[in-house]
Amino acid sequence: MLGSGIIKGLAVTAKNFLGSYHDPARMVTVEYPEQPTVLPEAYRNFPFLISEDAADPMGTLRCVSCQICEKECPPQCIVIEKSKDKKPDATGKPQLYPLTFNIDISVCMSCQICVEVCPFDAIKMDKVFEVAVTNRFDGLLLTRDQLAKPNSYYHDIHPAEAAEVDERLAAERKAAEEKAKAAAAAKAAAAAAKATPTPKPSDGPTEASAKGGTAA
Amino acid sequence: MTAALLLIAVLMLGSAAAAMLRRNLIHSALLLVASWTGVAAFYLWAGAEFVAFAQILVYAGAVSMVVLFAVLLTRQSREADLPIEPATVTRTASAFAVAASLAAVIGSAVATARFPAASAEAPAASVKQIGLELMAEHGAALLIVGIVLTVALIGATVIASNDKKRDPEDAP
Amino acid sequence: MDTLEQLRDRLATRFPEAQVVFVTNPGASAEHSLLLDAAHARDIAFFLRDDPALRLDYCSNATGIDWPEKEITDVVKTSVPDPAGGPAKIVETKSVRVQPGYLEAVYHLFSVALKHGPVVIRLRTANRSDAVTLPSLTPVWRSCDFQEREIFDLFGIVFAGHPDLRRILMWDEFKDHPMRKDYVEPADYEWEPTAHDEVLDKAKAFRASVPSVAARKETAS
Amino acid sequence: MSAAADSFLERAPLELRDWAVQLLPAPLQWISHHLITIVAVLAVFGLFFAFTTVAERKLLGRLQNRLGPNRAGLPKFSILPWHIRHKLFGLSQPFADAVKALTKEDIVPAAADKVLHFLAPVVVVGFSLMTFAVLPFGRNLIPVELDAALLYFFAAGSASELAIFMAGWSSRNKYSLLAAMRALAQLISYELPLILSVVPVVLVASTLSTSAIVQAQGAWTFGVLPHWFVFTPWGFAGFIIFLISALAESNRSPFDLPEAESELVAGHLTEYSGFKYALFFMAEYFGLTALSGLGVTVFLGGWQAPCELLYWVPSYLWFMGKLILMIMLFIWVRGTLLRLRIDQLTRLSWQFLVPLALLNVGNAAFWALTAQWSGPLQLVRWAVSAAIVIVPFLVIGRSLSAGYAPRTYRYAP
Amino acid sequence: MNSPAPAFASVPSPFGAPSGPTVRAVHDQFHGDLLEVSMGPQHPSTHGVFRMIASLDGEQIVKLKPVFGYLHRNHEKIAENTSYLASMPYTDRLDYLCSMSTNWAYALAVEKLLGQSVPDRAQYLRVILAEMTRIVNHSCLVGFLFNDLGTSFTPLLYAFREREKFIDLFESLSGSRMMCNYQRFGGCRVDPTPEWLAAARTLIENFPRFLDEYERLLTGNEIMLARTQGIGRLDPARAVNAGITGPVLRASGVDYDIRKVDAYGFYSRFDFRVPLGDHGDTYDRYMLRILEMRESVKILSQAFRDIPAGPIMDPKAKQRGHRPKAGEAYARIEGPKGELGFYLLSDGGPNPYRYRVRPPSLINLTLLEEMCLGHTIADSVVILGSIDIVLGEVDR
Repeated sequence: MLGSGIIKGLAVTAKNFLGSYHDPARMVTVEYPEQPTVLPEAYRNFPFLISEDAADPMGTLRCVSCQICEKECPPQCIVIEKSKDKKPDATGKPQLYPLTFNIDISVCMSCQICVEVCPFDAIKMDKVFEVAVTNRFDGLLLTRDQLAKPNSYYHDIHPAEAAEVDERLAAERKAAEEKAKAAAAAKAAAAAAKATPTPKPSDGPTEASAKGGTAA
Repeated sequence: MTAALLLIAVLMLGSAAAAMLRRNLIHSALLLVASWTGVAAFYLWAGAEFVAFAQILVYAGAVSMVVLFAVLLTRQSREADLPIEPATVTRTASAFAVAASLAAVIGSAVATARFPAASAEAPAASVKQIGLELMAEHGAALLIVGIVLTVALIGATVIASNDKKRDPEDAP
Repeated sequence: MDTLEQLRDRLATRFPEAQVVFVTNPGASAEHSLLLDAAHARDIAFFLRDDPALRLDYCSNATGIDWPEKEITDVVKTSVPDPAGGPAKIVETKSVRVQPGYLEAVYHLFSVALKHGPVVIRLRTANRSDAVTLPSLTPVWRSCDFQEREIFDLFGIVFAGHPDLRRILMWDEFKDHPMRKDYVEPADYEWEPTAHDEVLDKAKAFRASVPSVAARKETAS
Repeated sequence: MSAAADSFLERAPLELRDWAVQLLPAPLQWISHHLITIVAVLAVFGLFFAFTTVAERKLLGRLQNRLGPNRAGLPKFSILPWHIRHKLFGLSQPFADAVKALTKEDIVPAAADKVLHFLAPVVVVGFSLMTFAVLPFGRNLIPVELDAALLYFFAAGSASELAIFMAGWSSRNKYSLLAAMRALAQLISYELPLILSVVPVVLVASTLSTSAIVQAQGAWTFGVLPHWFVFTPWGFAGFIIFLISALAESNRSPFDLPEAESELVAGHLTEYSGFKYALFFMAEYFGLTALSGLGVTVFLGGWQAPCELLYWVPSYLWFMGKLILMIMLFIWVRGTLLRLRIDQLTRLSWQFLVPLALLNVGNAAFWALTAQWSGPLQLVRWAVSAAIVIVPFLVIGRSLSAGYAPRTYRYAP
Repeated sequence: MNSPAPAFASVPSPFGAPSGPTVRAVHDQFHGDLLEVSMGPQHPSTHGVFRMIASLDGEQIVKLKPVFGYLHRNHEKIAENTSYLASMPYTDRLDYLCSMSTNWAYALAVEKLLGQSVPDRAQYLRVILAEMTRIVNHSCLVGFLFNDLGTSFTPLLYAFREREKFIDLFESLSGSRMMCNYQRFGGCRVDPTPEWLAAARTLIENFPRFLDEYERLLTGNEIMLARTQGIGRLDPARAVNAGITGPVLRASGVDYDIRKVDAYGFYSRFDFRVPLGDHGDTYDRYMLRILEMRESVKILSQAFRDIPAGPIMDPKAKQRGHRPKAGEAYARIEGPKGELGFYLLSDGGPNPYRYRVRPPSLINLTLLEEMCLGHTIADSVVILGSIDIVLGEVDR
């Protein structure tokens, strides 16, 4: 019957009209400024640098400016300048640190390849998307101090991921300490072995120490 | 009431004259429409509502469209190519002859006609009476006019349709 | 469908005077290809499409590759007998020869009727400068129409017999062919949002050279 | 109609006017009497237009599972303390639109025909407002009591075609001329079924005056079933044809070809901006309101109450209620249906609507002649009348939609 | 129906002419005065910066030349100057509606070049995400098609309401709604959590209800039948010769679906049917998309039922610094728009020596003129909509 298709169509829109009043699945508008948008945990926007403690962000940056991310970044929007001197990092080992670390977020396409290739978990993806600035040239070039954010902030925005990263780092640190302890123990044992023959006559120690040296 | 009548007459005749004088064909067509509405206003002044509305509906609504479509589809609407020949002696003479004969005919008709006394109230003819009158007495005339119009329309479309000689082979 | 070698032999018998060369693909995918000579390419293409056993009626992909000149130093090890009767010495003579560059068009052919896999054919131009014409395969497979226009636009291979050979992506007045290896980017870096290092140098160089931009620079700063 | 119907609310508007008129000296009374009516009609339908635009956007929004405009509140310095928190559901959107339309720059193309370009919106708004003069809003609330009211309505309505042509021609732009030609073809081919669908009502009510037509629909059977023309077979068919033609006359949804953005951008309105564009926009809505007002008057019993018990409700509320329902129907159709192509649109009119409308006139003639049948003959009368409507609908419908049918699909082996 | 367009020796090629008025009168010896209208590149119904120069005889189209290149950024040159991994995020921007399936096509090509194997769970994930992308793309297309037909956004917003749910799943898995950058060479980047899989399963279960509601709204609609049946008819033999692939080809009745022909990934493990049309017009193309969405739902429910546990990344696969041996590879998948192919030629270096994308959108436009000849301008908009092009892929 001519027109039956049209009437069925009208019925569908009527159902949606009524549905939009009571069925939440049919009313999809989120009134943004009043109701905040719910972002999933894995949401990623522009990168940021992790610093160990919030008190002194510049001092305790995890980044050791190895510049892998600068090479791997597809649109080449990261610029790093190495420091001349070294500074002890979280595990106490002296490491380089970046003098300047600029990300040009007008070029960055937040593809998180830098996060993937960073061996030190120093750079992670942020969840902020209200990044409007008034000046297009300098406003969108984020420098080191704008990028650095404490590890606690990382725990706020990506809880599961942050926990897993910290766990891994702790495990690595523990493994590194054990290795260091084992190496120290071995050195101590070798030193002890070297120290025990000293009560022998005085001429003995010269060859022993030579032999001990090689044994360590 | 004569002031209103004067105003309507001036409007009607003025727009008709302007329609003839304008070089732009579209402007003259629209001024023609204005003069037809002037006629309708005259009917309204005379109290014949039915005829006035019929006049607007038929003339201002439909016939004006036919005129405008004709002007556009025959592509003569641009001012540039309107050929105005110089007014030679024979042409002005024949114009005056035609005007004189026309004036004579209208003058005799007006002179012999018997106007009812101006003061008599216009007969309040209701629509029902007009309908009955039309159908009963003038039914035949109405039908003939209908047939003539249809034949004219069909003739027009037949003429118009094959003036665009399309090659048969590339009909899509 | 038989293997590529059998296909090459059939082509050799079918078109005795055409040179059909078997190009091996060293990669893991082992998709070898047949290099056809330009003269007989279109007849072979018609044969590939209409042969009942093959029926390669669908040319999926047509693309160009640019092979510029290359110096190849091939090392020839010749053992020179030692006149004093000692062990023969291996003498390496390095001879540097220049492999002439050429432009190549690669076509991946499939069969929709018989649903069998890719047959890859290659056509090569004589050189990269003046003799860059190849026979167009659009009359055989209409799908090469836009793709050959793109190869002409980005690589510069002129396809003889193409119904409508114009640039497809770049604008008509554009002179160079961008996908060639020796393509030099135009230096109109008049505007770069946040230029840094070599892009910054280019921008500065450009700004200095163009008076209008330079003038605007003074007024702005 | 019992005399007790004239409750205070019913007579209030008329008494207000008479009280205001007799305040003035005698010679001015005739003028002020009509002036007040005109001002009242303009005010009511001006606001009605404003809130129709908002209603359309909110209703369309709800049809599409989203909220309509809800940001425009009253200006901040308003006296209402709770306004800051409360956004008035976007009801002040039309005033914001009006201000925007007024302040927008009005660009007239250089090559345009200035006089015609200016005259087109004036003519279209003028004529579409004149159509309100004959609509009976209440029991005796009718601006002008005309004997040939319906004929007046269609005469005023047909002049808007002239304005569309003037707009299309004077913009000197090929797109707008092409679109104006299309719009004219559409309007002319749908004026015929529009008038033909009203002819049966005139035939049965044997009068052209709208208030008489509404009187003819006054009675109720068993106190509940109103004698509106829409509840008769030929009336229902006429109403459907009237709806389709009204949609086409006011350039709305399935027939909004002139403003089809996917083809000719904004049709004959391309070269209009600022207040002139707002005038065209307003004229379209006035045309829509006038046509649905006529539909309510002719088919849905004007200001008649649906049943005897609700007779005490003031009559103009019934008219407004039905008018709002009709406009919501138009908006609902706009939210659902696709657009017809120009040749399908004209074919639908000439090959489907006009024949059915002509048959409907025959049907109404049969209905009028067999008015005095009673008892079992009443059923025969209804059956024959219904047959005259349904059978041609099915026959012509099948020929119209020949070759178009949903298909079943096979799957690869 | 569509006779070959007569040669227009006398009509000057419009492209040479400077960008004059978008509408100009053109004389041609067969049809007298033609109105040459340029639709695009800024036109509300050409799905992006695509331009059609149509010569009109009254309402009918006599000649139609598409013009591309407005969104050309030479994606292939960029890919040849960056590493294999760095090109992966760029493939999201090719066909920005189906980034997951484009990623898979690129990953497939590099794996074929490297000879890299992929664990089972990753294969299942790839099939799941490709089919979800197909549903996202088809619902997008069906929505926009009705926008071209003139509805005031209603079907588009219904389709987008459903598409939004899928895109939220992509966002919670890969981090971004449309630029997922999710596949890697040898597997996937992130392992979906059980909650994600459960949410996806429930979404798939009640997706057919949306399809039924959509079909009730539109498929039987008389105006829709009148506007799309018999419009833009495509002859099967010409379609195959013109390299048209995907739903547009199958709507003309040619049984060629690369998921069945190549059986790449784990498609051979799922049983699904390939719908075919008989008339090859716009209505068939629309219905094909709806039926393909129903088939994708079938595949997805099977995939969710028996997705195995296990690693999502081949342990031997390296993250960066790929230097494949010299050689070439051409891999192709059945993308939502047709056959999407990647042709990679490596000379042993870190960057591909030749990187070529076979764009289904561009090649499906080959016969646009033949399909539009004889129809009116309103139909050409619908025909273009039914071919489903995305300018990011057409212009690369």
